[in-house]
Amino acid sequence: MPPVAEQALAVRADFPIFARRFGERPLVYLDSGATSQKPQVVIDALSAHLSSHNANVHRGVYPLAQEADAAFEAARERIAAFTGGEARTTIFTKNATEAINLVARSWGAAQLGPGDAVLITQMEHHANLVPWQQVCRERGAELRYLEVDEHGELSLQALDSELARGDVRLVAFTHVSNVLGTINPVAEISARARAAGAITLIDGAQAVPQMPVDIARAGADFYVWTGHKALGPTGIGVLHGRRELLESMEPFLTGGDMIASVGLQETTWNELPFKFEAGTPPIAEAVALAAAVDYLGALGMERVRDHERALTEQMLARLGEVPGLRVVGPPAGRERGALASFTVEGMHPHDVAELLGREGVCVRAGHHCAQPLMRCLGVSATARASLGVYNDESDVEALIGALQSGRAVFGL
Amino acid sequence: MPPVAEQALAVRADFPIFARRFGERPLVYLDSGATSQKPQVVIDALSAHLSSHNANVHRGVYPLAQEADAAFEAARERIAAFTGGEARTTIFTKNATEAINLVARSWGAAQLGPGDAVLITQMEHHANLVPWQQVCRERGAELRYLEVDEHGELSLQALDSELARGDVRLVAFTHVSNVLGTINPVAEISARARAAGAITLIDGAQAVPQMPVDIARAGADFYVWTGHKALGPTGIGVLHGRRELLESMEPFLTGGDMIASVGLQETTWNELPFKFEAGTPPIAEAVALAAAVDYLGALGMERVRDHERALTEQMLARLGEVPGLRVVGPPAGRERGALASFTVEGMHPHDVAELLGREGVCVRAGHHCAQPLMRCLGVSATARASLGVYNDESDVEALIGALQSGRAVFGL
Amino acid sequence: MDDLYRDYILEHYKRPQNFGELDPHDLEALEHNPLCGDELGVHIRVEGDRIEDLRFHGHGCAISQAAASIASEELKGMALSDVGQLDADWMIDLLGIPVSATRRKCALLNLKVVRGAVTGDNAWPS
Amino acid sequence: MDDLYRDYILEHYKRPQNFGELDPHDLEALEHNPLCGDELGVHIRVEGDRIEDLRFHGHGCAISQAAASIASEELKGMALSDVGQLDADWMIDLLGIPVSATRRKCALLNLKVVRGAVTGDNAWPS
Ligand SMILES: Cc1ncc(COP(=O)(O)O)c(C=O)c1O
Ligand SMILES: Cc1ncc(COP(=O)(O)O)c(C=O)c1O
Repeated sequence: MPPVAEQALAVRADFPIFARRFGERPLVYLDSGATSQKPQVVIDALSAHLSSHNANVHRGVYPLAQEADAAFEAARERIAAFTGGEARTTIFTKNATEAINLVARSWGAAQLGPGDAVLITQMEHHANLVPWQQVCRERGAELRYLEVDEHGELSLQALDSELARGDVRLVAFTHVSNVLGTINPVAEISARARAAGAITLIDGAQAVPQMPVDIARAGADFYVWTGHKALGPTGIGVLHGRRELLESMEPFLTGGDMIASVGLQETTWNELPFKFEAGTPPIAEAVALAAAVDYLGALGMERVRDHERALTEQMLARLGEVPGLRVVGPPAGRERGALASFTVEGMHPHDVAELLGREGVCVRAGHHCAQPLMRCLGVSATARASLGVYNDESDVEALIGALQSGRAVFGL
Repeated sequence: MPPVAEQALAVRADFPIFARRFGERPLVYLDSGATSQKPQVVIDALSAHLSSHNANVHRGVYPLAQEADAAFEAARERIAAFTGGEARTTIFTKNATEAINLVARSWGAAQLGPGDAVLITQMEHHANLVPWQQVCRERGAELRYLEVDEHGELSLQALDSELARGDVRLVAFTHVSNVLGTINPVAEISARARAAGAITLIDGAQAVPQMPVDIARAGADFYVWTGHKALGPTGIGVLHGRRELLESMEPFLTGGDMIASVGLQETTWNELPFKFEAGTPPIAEAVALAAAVDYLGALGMERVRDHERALTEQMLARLGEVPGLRVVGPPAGRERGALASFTVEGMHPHDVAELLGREGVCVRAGHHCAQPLMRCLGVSATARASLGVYNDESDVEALIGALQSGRAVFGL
Repeated sequence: MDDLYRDYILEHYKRPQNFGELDPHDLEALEHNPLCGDELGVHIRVEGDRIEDLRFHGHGCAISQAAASIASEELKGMALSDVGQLDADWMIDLLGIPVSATRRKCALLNLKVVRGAVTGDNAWPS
Repeated sequence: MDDLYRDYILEHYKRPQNFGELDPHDLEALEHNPLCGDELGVHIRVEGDRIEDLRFHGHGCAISQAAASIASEELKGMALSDVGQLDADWMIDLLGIPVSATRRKCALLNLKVVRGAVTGDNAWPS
């Protein structure tokens, strides 16, 4: 592994927020798992679109509308290609959460019934949990959970026994856990699910920003991610779906743009991807997200992964030196995403985050939208430091320093 | 009426897009009904937020997250106040279409059944039509249409007879028609519906950008609008709901942020407005939309309405001089929104829009997402010129000039 | 002279060839242009494995009407198996004008309808 | 000295007063802090129209635990009708530290729970 972590992979000056000072202190941003910071090129793409190419899409004949159309559909191509997808089966939603709701409602509500089961994992974000709870309850289907072991990992054997029960119609699981950092063996899980006749949905919200993702290789029928965690703006999420499935599904949201023909009592649907995009889409957001994936692509996702892997190891090693600090998730040495969730004995995670925040060190505290997982871990909250392409060694050192002074405030 | 139309109400230089040239020609933007152009202050608010205050909202303890939280919730206050609403009952969606789907699914799917009717009008945009079609079909309820008369207006008498049938549970109607320009008597319609025990949803997508709107005075139980038509960015819509109704409704999208507590099989919901905002909301978009309503508020919505009324009259008068041109909707002299939809004999609306577009004049052609209305009007498409705060007399003259030369191309 | 609205285009638009209904007919199809809701239908009479006669009906812009009119003459007498091979370039070339991305749907609507009637494939050209 | 984490706050956090269960009890309530999932419950024993005794249970940050601990002494002996009148300022003043908007929910969680147990109003303070 190259010793890349001393320096950030991206030029930090590309990200205007790092010009901020909090008091005298620079920004030590360790909350990319919640949302990423944005490079200037992304902000510029957004501004430039709104300043110079703004019109509504899909119906305009005049040149400005054609520019907007071309920009929007070119953005879709670039965004689709970033994870090896096709434009036609790449649907824009408002965030990852809406993408999962779309599948739960459009596929799930039509396909699930009594005797059927949906299998998710104990490490799911609420976004990939509550929609399945809802649809299973409504349809009389069963929602079952694949356990997380003491290393914060899933067991393929447990998966096999669940699948062997013969009732699993869909397996929904996260690519990278936003709490544990676990990187799930997505291709293996998908392949086993498929062999058992179940379809799969992968929540790639954490994965897409930090590692090369190829949706074909991941083998999922549905793969979702979200713009704002991948250097893009808020207001846009992405759903990749297998074409036959998308073709066979009824639309989720209905209204303008997603129709072929509307009668008083009946409507026919537009072709993909428009069938699933009701109303004015996130036009400027798509253009900006395309700039974000171009930026990531130029860094090279293999290099991003190498960088974050190295920096994460460094962070885990240094955190291990802090007395009373316990990291959850895969132990050192195992493949792991770019974050560390931890507890500090004698300090509540909120207080940890508060004290770190005063030193400009931004970490998240709480249940990280994964309450069932927290209960498995036997904690109500953790603090979480998560990394992005702009982080380097100095951020890890600032984290450790702030943790030490925080402990001192608490007399620890 | 003050002779304000000679000049645009807003300083055109506030809108960077008007620096564009198409060939030698300036931009004559007459498509605000599809989406508005954005003032620099809105673009700047978006950039500034992403450049300097970006963090995820609702859970962050560190100062940057508190800034993002404060900015987002302050934006909600300002946006709510713009139409006389309260922050707690003002829900952000991705667009007006999602807001209507939310009500159709969350209220409609729970409340409607056989023997119930939903009453909409023949002038609805597909956004306020297809969701009702879907939910009525699924629930075995009836979808009925209030007719549009030869002036492009609704009849309150016809409304009364519909309501007298005693089965109408909800009346959904547009505030201002995006095709006819008709301004509906929303307070009267709401009052009659309420007296008959029906709830109301008003589609304010066209109204909010062009006239003072007070949701209490409009009397609606639900009032929806969309950011991108009101000088704001794409990716954000607004739903105002009556508190008791929103409290009693189940959430629509589920996931993070909208929960109080998540168990393996059961979940309890967060308080309003968060119960209806699943996942990361349109944070930067809300901040930008707040800047947009501040900008409109500074112009003064009464003055906006006066300006657009005057300019519309001027446009109607000049269009009346073009041979073979027929305007649909309320005849001159009647109260009317800031647009004119028309056909030109011997030229298809697409060709009209194409030829106008070459002269830098941007109008929309097609069914304007209102196919049932088009059938009533006996046309398959119209061309539509719609106005915004940046338009003035010169735009109307450019439209007329381009229409004349377009007719010449067609040998008319 | 106008690039798009050439004289022959306008001529075909104003006086289209082979417009109307054809009864009886052997094949038919109807499509909407989702851009604008315009509708175009075709009736085809088959003799052996060839299009013996055809008529278009519906309404649309100058581009879509001219395309239907111009193509109609070429289509008459064509082998059904050849119709399935016709592609967008064939139609655009035949039309002989530069067509923008937005108006492409207008230009291809008639071929979409004819292909649909002959091959049953409604997905073309996407 | 730290503004927020004053000595007495940390003292209350580390050795909270009136924490635990109270059985039997007359009133009880349990609330989550939606910010983090922390849980705080209360058991109240009533004598006449007054709180005779109470105990908090659950877990939370220094602010929420110290607030519960500090308030518990004030609440004992208070008339039930007065509890319904207690407002956010009362609690914040009692706590005696500057509370940011984000941490306000932590500071007010115990009062929310107690009000809920006594008045049945779960909506406070929103
Ligand atoms: C009257 C009306 N309602 C609803 C909409 C839908 O708005 P959006 O596309 O932002 O959801 C529009 C805009 O096209 C409209 O004109
Ligand atoms: C694993 C995971 N899934 C889903 C989401 C939801 O993303 P969004 O809030 O953009 O819908 C998140 C982000 O919080 C996440 O970390």
